[in-house]
Amino acid sequence: MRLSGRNLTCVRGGRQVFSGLDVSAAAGEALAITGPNGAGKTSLLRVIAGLLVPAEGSVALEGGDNELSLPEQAHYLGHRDALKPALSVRENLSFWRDFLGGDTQDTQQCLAAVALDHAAHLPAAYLSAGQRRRLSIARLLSVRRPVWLLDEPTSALDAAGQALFVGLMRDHLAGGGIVIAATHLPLGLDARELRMGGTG
Amino acid sequence: MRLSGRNLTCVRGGRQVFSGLDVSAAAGEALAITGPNGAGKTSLLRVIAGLLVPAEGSVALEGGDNELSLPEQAHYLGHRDALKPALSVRENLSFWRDFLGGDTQDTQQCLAAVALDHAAHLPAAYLSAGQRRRLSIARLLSVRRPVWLLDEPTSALDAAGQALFVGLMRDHLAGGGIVIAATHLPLGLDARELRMGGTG
Amino acid sequence: MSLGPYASFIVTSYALVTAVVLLLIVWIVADYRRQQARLREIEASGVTRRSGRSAADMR
Amino acid sequence: MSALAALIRRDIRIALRVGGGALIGVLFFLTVTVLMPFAVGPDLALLSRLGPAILWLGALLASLLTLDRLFTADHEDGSLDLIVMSRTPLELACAAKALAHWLAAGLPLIVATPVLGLLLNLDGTATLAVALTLLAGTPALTFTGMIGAALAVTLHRGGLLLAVLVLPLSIPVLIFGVAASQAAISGPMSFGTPFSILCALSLFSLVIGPFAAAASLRHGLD
Amino acid sequence: MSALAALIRRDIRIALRVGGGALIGVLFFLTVTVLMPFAVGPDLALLSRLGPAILWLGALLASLLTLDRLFTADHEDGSLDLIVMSRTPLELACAAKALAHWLAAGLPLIVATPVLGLLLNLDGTATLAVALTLLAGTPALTFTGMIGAALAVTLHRGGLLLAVLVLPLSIPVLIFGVAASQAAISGPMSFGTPFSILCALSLFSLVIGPFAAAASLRHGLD
Amino acid sequence: MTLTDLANPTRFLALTTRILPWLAGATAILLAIGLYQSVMAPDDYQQGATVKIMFIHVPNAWLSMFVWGVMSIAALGTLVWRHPLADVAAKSAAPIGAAFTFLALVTGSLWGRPMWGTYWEWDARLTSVLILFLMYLGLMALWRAVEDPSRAARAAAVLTLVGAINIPIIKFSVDWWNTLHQPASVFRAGGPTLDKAFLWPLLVMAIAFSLLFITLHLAAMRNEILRRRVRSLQMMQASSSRTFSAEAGSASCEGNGSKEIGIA
Ligand code: HEM
Ligand SMILES: Nc1ncnc2c1ncn2[C@@H]1O[C@H](COP(=O)(O)OP(=O)(O)OP(=O)(O)O)[C@@H](O)[C@H]1O
Ligand SMILES: Nc1ncnc2c1ncn2[C@@H]1O[C@H](COP(=O)(O)OP(=O)(O)OP(=O)(O)O)[C@@H](O)[C@H]1O
Ligand SMILES: [Mg+2]
Ligand SMILES: [Mg+2]
Repeated sequence: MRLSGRNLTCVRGGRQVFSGLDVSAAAGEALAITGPNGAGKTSLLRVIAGLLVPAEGSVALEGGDNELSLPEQAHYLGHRDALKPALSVRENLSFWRDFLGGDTQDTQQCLAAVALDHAAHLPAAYLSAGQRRRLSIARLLSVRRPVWLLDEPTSALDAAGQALFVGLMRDHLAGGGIVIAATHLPLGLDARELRMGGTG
Repeated sequence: MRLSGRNLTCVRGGRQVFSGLDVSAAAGEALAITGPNGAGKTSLLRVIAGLLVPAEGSVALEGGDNELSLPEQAHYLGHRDALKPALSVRENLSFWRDFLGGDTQDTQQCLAAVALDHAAHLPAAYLSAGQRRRLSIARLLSVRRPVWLLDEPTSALDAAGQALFVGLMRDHLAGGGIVIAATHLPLGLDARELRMGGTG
Repeated sequence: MSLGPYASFIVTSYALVTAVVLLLIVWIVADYRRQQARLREIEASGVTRRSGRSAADMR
Repeated sequence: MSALAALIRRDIRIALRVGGGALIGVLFFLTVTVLMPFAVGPDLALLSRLGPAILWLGALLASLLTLDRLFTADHEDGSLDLIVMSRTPLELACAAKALAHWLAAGLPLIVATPVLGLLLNLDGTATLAVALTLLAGTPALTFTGMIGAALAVTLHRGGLLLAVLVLPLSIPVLIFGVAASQAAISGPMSFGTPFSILCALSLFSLVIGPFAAAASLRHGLD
Repeated sequence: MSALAALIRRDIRIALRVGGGALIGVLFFLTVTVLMPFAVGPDLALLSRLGPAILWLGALLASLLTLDRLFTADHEDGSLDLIVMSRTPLELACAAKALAHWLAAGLPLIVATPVLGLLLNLDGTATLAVALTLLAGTPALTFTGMIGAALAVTLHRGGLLLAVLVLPLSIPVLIFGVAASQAAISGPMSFGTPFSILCALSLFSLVIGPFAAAASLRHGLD
Repeated sequence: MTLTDLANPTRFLALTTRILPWLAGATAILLAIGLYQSVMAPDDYQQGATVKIMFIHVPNAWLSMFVWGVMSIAALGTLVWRHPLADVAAKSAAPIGAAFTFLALVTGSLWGRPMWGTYWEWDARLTSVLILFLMYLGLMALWRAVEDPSRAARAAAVLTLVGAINIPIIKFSVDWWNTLHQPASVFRAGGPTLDKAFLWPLLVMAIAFSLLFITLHLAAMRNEILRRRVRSLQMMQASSSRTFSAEAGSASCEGNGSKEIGIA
């Protein structure tokens, strides 16, 4: 399995963010996208996730499920955490599990994996910033998707949370998954680096 | 000038987050609040900012302006960045400058200090995560307030941005200001640490 | 030529159509002049556009 | 299928829990109805003649009021990104969201109709006719309104602009809804003709709405 | 003072940019008015009798459609925290926000009234009367609605019931507004009585609104 | 000159500049002939001289629908082929269409007063045209309200296609519901029923107004292309005059704003 995008150009708000960019990542490989603020890391992730249409070029997953498009085989973890404050932690998670569908895991186990099981009944409005982020991470676990697209995944996590998350990424990679993460901090595992900006 | 809170207890959503906590910081001093996710760092900052009413105890600024309450002499930089997507970067900043009032600085200079001057005319909706954070930081500069309450201020900033922000904090401290920051990462300057959670 | 008892209606409608069409024309011509002037102004200030690009890479 | 069921369940749950949405709609409906007797004066015959029109107007405006944020809330918290990426076709997801909205905000209006009918001096048959036309017609309001809600997200605009864009589309529904109820109450015309046109409009919008909304979401997200 | 001016300027600017501006308000009103004859039927005499009610309903809806998020938007992006912390008294800030809303959403409607009067077959005096009552009454709609908007921010703390209690507050305004315009047009009653009640309601809400809103924001933030 | 050549804005501009004078001339001549014929046309035995209003009412009414049709095709171009020239065509057609619709409404009302005894009646034909007018205004508001032209284009395209449903409703409203308005007498199954003395001036006026629309539309499209060119040049100006600090995203430095239709 191999994710590859060729000659990608992205235009936002009438301005060109990047052009002629190639990305690729093989199964079991982690790719860290780095670069200064405004370089286009988030934009690139959104192009891969199919949320932005590139002005040129295209991305595809070779060797994945042929019936499904790349976005359908990917998890996207963005800045906005897709949680409804009115619903409880468990309700939030099990909604996404049911809605995303496919190969699902037990909700309670996923919550335990991010150390949120004690808060399962709390409304999501009551969560602290780091707890929200943990809940988003639990979503990655609740449904198996080969490609993880992560936008600054460790922000707001404490040291224990970061260690825990590195463990989860390792497991995912060991299972043949792909991780593409935009980050300003070291990812904490071996990753190829794609540096944006600076050069152009 | 000295900020001090005694015997603070905070109850949120019917659960006690912390109790019997003392905080204090003198002029020119930085206080780093650390602790695991959900320990109550954000809650403590909001208590100091007057946005949460503590169940017990109180916080005050001794030696500040006697006519003004502590919140009126403080800047609060939270996770949510108080920007309006429909307004341009400059409009956002100059609104807060005019609204917060007091001892104000030139907008263009503040933007230059966070390296956002080239984007002054862009709508805030077009900013990347790090650029938004820089704009929030510019707000701290645009109006002089002795107390800065910062909640994970460096998240989303790139390396250059973090260095720049450390410089700004140093300047503020050198001018006799107080910095209280909740953070998971080292602040990058000499700071007393208040560790929350773990024990209670 | 007599227009009968409803002459005012007929004349008004013809006049209105003329007025609106003239307005459209004036607006479009004025708009053209304005855009041309702005273009000249900008190009005088040194910004030039790259030319010779094909239709394919235009979008 | 279960994905759609999950989406519907979630949206209804949120609507009921945070309240706002559904209840404000019913309240607005009530306000419109209560106001009319004051406008028209104490002429009971006239009031009952205007009854269906008033109820329909109230329903239209109430759905406009609540529909506005159908997609905006999901956009702001990032849920919409995940919905667009999911394996569920976006058209179906849009339809599910509209259905949930109708169940939470449209159905209560219909349930409230008999009570309001009393206020407007409508007799049993008239109330029944209005309720029936509302049942057949409000889905059309929701599903055309959904187009506006989707445009709101892609334009970063809300409120009045949308109302302006969407209202013209819902005028035919209003015409036939009122015509059918009038026919049932007094009219020389038959109830069947306008009612079947109303149903046709609803079916039509059930098809057009999700496609137009999905198209505008697909092309407009960024 | 300049802080309040800045707040008003910002809110108007956002409203004009996001909602699309005064033009959109007028367009919205136009569409709502155009809806009426469809619902009521093409009876001009009846239309002009219903005219004031229709215009008042349009005004209520236009203010509800946008008022709803008066504070929620500021709460969600964190601006409200800063406003609460600022040196400007919260009551004044609330009043400024409401004023800005009225200027952006209420005033255009009043300016548009003469045009709509024509469509609804109202004569000169009637149009003037409606415009006058709208001028006197819409501030009350805005300032009572503001209380609901403030409660909406704290909704998840169980304030739903209160929010439901607020909308009915605007019903008296509506009733006296319509009554006054009716009186001016046809009624046996005098224009003065309901109009002065309307003004009293407006003044009252100008005082109560900001205090209630500020109180609920102060206690509801967390 | 192939279709792809036409799609290139620069070629389009050149072509437009070349043919606009001819088009304008043809429009003027046909309008003159049509007006002369309308003035000379005999009075109707029923309607008297007011039948002269027909010669301007009907072309405007036809065009009001035709322009929406043009915009619908442009909308398909925007959504399916993502073609920027289609955006331009759709945007510049809206005000012209709105003007024609307005004229159809006003001349219709002015005709209605002597014929039906009222300026306005809420019947299906009249109201559906009014809705068309409102939708034109809504579209124009949308174009104005949204800063980013390509975003506005996509939203407007969806709305235009949805609104296209209104066109058959206008056309057939007279058959579906009994209205005051008379049914079609020119474009109908079984040939026109109109007298030759009225048919000819009407057809000439219709062609003249169609030419008028084409002329105005091409000119407005040219303006719009220029406007976008100005906009992107301004953005380039703004970005080239700024000094990029190392961390301020030099990735976006190259070719800012260049991917707009204006730069070609
Ligand atoms: C505001 C009022 C009116 C509006 C909005 C209106 C609208 C229209 C429209 C949209 C058409 C084109 C329909 C088609 O192609 O089938 C049309 C055609 C026509 N209208 Fe009107 N109309 C109005 C008033 C009148 C009045 C008062 C008369 C005359 C008594 C009239 C006479 C005609 C005629 C003769 C045609 C040509 C029908 C044909 O030959 O196909 N209209 N009108
Ligand atoms: N709005 C709220 N209502 C009720 N309880 C809340 C609310 N926000 C947070 N809490 C609870 O208060 C506790 C402390 O939250 P707080 O946000 O202060 O943590 P934090 O130390 O800032 O954590 P993080 O490192 O994740 O930001 C948590 O257990 C959380 O569940
Ligand atoms: N919604 C948008 N509309 C238009 N332009 C945008 C939009 N979002 C971002 N941009 C612009 O695109 C460029 C890249 O933004 P992006 O969010 O991809 O940066 P990033 O690398 O993720 O930065 P950060 O490290 O700050 O998160 C920026 O210059 C930004 O101004
Ligand atoms: Mg980013
Ligand atoms: Mg926190």
